[in-house]
Amino acid sequence: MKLFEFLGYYNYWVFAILLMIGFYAVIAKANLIKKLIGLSIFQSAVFLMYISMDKVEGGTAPIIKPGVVDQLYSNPLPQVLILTAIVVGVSTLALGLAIVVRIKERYGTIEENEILDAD
Amino acid sequence: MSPQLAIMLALVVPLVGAALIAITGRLHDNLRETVTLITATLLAVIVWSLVPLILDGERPEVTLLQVMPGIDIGFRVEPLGMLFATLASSLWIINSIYSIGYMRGNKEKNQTRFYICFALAITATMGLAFSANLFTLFLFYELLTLSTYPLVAHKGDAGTVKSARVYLGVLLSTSIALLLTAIIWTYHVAGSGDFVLGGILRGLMDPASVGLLLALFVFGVGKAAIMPVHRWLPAAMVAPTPVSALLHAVAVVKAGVFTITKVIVYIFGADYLFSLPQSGWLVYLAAFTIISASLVALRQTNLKRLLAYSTIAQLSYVIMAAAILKPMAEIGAAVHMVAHAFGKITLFFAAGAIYVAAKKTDIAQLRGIGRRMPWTMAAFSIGALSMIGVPPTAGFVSKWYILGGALQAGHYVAIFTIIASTVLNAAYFLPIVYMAWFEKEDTSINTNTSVIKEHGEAPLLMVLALTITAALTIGFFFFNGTVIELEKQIVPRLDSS
Amino acid sequence: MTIVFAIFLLTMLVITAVAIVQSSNLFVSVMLTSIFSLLMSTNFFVLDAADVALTEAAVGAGITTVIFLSALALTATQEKPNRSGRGIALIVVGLTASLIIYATFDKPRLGDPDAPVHQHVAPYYLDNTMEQMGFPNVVTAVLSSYRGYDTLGEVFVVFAACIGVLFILDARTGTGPKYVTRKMTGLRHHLIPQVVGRILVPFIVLFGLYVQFHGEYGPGGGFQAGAIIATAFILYSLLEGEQAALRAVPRSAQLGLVICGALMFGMVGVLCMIMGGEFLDYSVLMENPVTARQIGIIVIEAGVGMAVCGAMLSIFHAFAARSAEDTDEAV
Amino acid sequence: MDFAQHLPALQVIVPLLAAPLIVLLQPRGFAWAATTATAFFSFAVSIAIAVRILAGDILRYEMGGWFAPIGIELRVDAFSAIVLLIISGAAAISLIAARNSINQQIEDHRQPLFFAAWLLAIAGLVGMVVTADAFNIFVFMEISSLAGYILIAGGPDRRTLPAVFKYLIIGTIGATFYLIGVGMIYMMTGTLNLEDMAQRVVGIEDQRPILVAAAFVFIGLALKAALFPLHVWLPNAYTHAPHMVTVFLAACGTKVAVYVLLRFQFSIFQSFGEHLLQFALFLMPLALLGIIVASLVAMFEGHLKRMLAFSSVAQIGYILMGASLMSDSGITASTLHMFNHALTKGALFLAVAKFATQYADLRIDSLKSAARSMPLTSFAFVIAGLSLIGVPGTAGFISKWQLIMAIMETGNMGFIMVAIVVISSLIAVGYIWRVIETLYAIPTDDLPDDAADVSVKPEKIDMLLIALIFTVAMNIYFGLVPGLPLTLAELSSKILLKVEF
Repeated sequence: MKLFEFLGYYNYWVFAILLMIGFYAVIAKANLIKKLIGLSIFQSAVFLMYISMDKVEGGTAPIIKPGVVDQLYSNPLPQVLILTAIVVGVSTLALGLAIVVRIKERYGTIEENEILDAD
Repeated sequence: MSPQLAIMLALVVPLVGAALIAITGRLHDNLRETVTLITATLLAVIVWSLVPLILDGERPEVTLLQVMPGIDIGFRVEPLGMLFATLASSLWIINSIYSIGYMRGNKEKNQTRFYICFALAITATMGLAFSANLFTLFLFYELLTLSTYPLVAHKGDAGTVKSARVYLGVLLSTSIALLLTAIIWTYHVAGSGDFVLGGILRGLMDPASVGLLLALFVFGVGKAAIMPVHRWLPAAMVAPTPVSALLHAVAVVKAGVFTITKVIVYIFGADYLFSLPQSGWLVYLAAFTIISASLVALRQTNLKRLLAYSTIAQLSYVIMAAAILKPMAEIGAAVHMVAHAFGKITLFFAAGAIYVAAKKTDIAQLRGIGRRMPWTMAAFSIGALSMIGVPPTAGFVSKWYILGGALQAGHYVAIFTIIASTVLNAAYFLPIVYMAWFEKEDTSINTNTSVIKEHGEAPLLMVLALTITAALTIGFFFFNGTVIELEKQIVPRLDSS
Repeated sequence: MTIVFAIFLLTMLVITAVAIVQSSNLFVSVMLTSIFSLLMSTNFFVLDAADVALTEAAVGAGITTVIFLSALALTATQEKPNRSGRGIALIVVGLTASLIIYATFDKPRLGDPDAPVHQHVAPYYLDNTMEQMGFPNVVTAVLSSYRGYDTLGEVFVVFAACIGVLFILDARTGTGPKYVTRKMTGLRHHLIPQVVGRILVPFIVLFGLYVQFHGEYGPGGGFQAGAIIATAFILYSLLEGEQAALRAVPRSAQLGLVICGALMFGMVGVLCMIMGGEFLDYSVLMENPVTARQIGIIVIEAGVGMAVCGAMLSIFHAFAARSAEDTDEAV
Repeated sequence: MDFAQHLPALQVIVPLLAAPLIVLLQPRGFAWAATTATAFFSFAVSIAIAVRILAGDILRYEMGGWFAPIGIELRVDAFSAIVLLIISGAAAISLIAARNSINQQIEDHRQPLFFAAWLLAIAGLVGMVVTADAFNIFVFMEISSLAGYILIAGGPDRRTLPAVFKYLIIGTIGATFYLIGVGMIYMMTGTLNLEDMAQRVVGIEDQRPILVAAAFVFIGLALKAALFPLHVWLPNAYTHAPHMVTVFLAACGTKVAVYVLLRFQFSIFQSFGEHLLQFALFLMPLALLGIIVASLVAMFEGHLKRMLAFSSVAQIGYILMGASLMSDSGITASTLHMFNHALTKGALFLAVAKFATQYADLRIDSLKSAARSMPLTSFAFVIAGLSLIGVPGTAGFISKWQLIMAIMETGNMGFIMVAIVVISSLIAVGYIWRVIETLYAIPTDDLPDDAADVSVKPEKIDMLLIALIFTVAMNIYFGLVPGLPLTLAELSSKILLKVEF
């Protein structure tokens, strides 16, 4: 079972690493689309964190099997939350991309520093 | 008329007056000015009707509304406020008469705005005089600052706006930064800011903090123009002369010294302060202001600026008197407010009259002017004598009381200051009087056209106004019993000691 | 075995993420993002979150990628090199990282059935869903009933995004709506995708409908179904061109779908209020609370599906129509 | 089940459901009217709620008929009620005034979408306030954020777009941070209901995740609330947004984030060890620094809207400084200032919007002598400006009074804070007076007097002007009779500090 414990930590580390990669891209990249890509990695990392905590050792997806007793199920609540969060994420992304498209039209560039220079 | 109603009317009448002025201003000038005069007279009648009650020892109160728990907008008439309100409302009539002459004679623009703001300033003054607690006082204090700003900036050109900025900047900054802090501190310590005879802070603070609080009050009340927060007063000389009169005699600076006196008498309690050495510095500061302002005045070449510095010195008289903390001195402080008001308004009226008639502003231009404008210069001379404190003028009465108080306290610095400043006053006023009456008119300095050279007296209304104030200055020497009686009430506890 | 697979997946996720950020070709980045989503989806599946996996696959790998690509077509495909701002980024990221690592130590371990998450609220759902709802998928039960209000909010987030994109992309110095779509041939000249795609489209729609109406019993529900059906239509418009796609589902119909979906959800809630219950308390709709809840859930799930599908289509077409104009102008 | 019990739900769902209806029924002019009507209905609901709260109730509503913590609970107490009043009041006033200004800035065919977004913004903001569920706050935060981006993106200038983009990125980061924080608390407590969380957080032995969660929630919300130094998105967003949107957002946008922040810090983390003290020690310097720095920047800012935007950042500092005192009076001052500042800033931005109807360029210099053509607007600006400075008789004074009172209770250390409040008030005098002088300046000589008089168009009396005057009057009314907000603020502080009463 040691491997399972390792997976637990690993899951959490990957969450942290992904979060940092995404966050880094958002801050450091000047390209607006790249920023949004970073943002979506950033959000995905959080999804991973939530889903990691719903796991129950020896459990299955939370779809009740009638007649089966003593079956462990994973926690449905984080899943529900993340379903919502995923849709929220794509909505934000779409809006962000729409703005980027307009920026390209008005400024002719999607690089942050060039936009700043233009004004 | 119940006293409560009278108090409310004293606030409402000038306010309604302002509204009526705004309406009639569009219709006709004469109508507008009639409204001003009627309002002023009505107000004076209302305020005077309260005097007998106060003399009988009554203290009518009105609470308008409770803003926050423990914090009311309320009014309570007591002798100091009564005196101030009576003074301001009475002088408003005279000042209005004078204003009409001045504004017309000078063909000023925006006269309606001028009269509206004037009425608002008087409203604020009434509220300030009758305020029952620090909160109400502060409310009207700021209203007074704001309503006089358009008056100071009346001319509207770049230089005037700049000076008006100094005026507003100093007054608003000091009040928000220091006075408000002091007030909130008082509320915090005492749980209220009500004006109670004998003070509300006794035993609630350690002596060092009392000294600090006093400093916050003194410097926070920028209107009292104690050094170093006096800069606004010379700056405000850009205003039309009736406004200067309002600032120096009727309302603004009087509001300053009134506030400080009221705080000393009703918040700290004079005898409590006297028992604390930490409050002694105030006399020295006031003395310093008196002497240095007088010295600065000595070097002025512009008549109005000279008068401004003279005011600074005279205000510190009041503060010094209040800070001596002895009964006679407290009475002297109150009396000096009146005496100085009469004297200074006369001087300003005269200066304004000279400006309107001859367009002269410098002292050096005044040679021989007494022959052309005998009434004006006679009044000027009376005012000047009152400033020096020569009997039979009002100035003598107050100086008498202040000196008495200083002797009572054995305060030698104060005594010396009074003597020295009397000499200095004489040194800057008497030469002007001498020049005006006894020297020949100097045509070389007056480079203006001959039209102006051939001037006589100022418009009749202005001469009328300044004659009245000059008469009051002398009259006060003989008939000051009521005022003394009134103000004795603010020091009953000390009176026996 | 699963655990090894999970560890492998997680490692791949990190590698992909690094590659995404490193690549200066935006097209490559976007394609890698799609792969990233698929990996993530698989990982969710390993962690017993079937519903989320399905959603991530449909939304993350599918719709997101398409929208990204349409935006790329309108902007740029190459990132310009820029090195400024790295220092600050590293500091901020470092601080955040240390904060998270600090929290690691006291965390409950993975899969611990005694962890607080599995104690308080969650067991209630697992124990009562069958009895109160009459169907086995607890995720659907929580989504549409226990926390139906969240889902309502989510539908309106989608709605907001939809009107936002329409609003922002419609803003060409105002001479009325620009619903003009020029010739766009799609992939008509390419035979194989054409044939394969045409066969696929109806099946995708069918699958979407299955996911929609089977949500109570297996993984799935309105979100997934909406996203999947939207994918089918997007595929159709890629194959047949914008015009044909818009003939099939006009813009007004897309927007109408969103509005009807959102309103349907909301009106069910209001109906519950009128019938004397609380907002979204479906049990008052009929005599038998269990049946009533099932009916309510079916209706609101349909609303969710319509709203998501319509919104995704609207958003896609808002981008796609613009690229059609732009290419025309360029020519 | 009577109507009154549905109040908390109605507060949210009416604007929420009205939004798609407006997109559905598109005829011109209808969008504005319907939106305004909805906003006024919302306002009426808030007032009804406030009345119930003042009567001593706490309104609870179980969404979907599921009891907390199984379902989502709505819970309205005094603290929520005052924020609800701010939001719906700001919405009602800005919308009723908005028509001409929006017609000027947004093309006709886009207006239904725009107004739908406005309704979603209202629904999102009130949704965050009424709910008692941590995740539900996130959902409604996203609704309000997305709607907010849309509203701001309606600005005509191209600089709007980078500003919105920046706001979108920072807003999303903030929301995600919040989500991480909530996730960690959920992980440790197993619940999402705020009250339930507060109870369960007490017994936890492993404190680190909770502390980290507190940090994440704090940073996330501070980003949304534009707490210095996380305010970078705010000035540009406010400057380039359509004028009426600025009115609305300046009055209530950031305050809701502050609301959630205080809720979390006090309700959930309060019972948690030394946390509150750490929070205060961390927050106070930031608040003080924000007050001073943002005020100074405002002082040297040449664009009227940007200047006011920076002043908003400083005011957020005031609000949070009050809270960081952690005392009853401190939180009272803080809550009261939220209300009063909404009134003041709303009035100021309304005046700006009115100026914008005649002046295309809103740099301060180009507003020279505006008082000639727009005397009422200029005068309203003066009064609102005085309220911002904190002159007695205005709403701003009351909150400043309460704040300084609260600081004085802390003893000697307080003098530094008093000094900072005072200094920033003086700076406010500086920047407000600069505008007032410009407004009332005499026209320069290069324009002959007659020409100036010919070009002056009389000030048009429209809904915008009436709304402006009304708001200014409210500034004075609540400066003299602050009973309503004060009572609510006092109740709020007792609720946050969990004082029995």
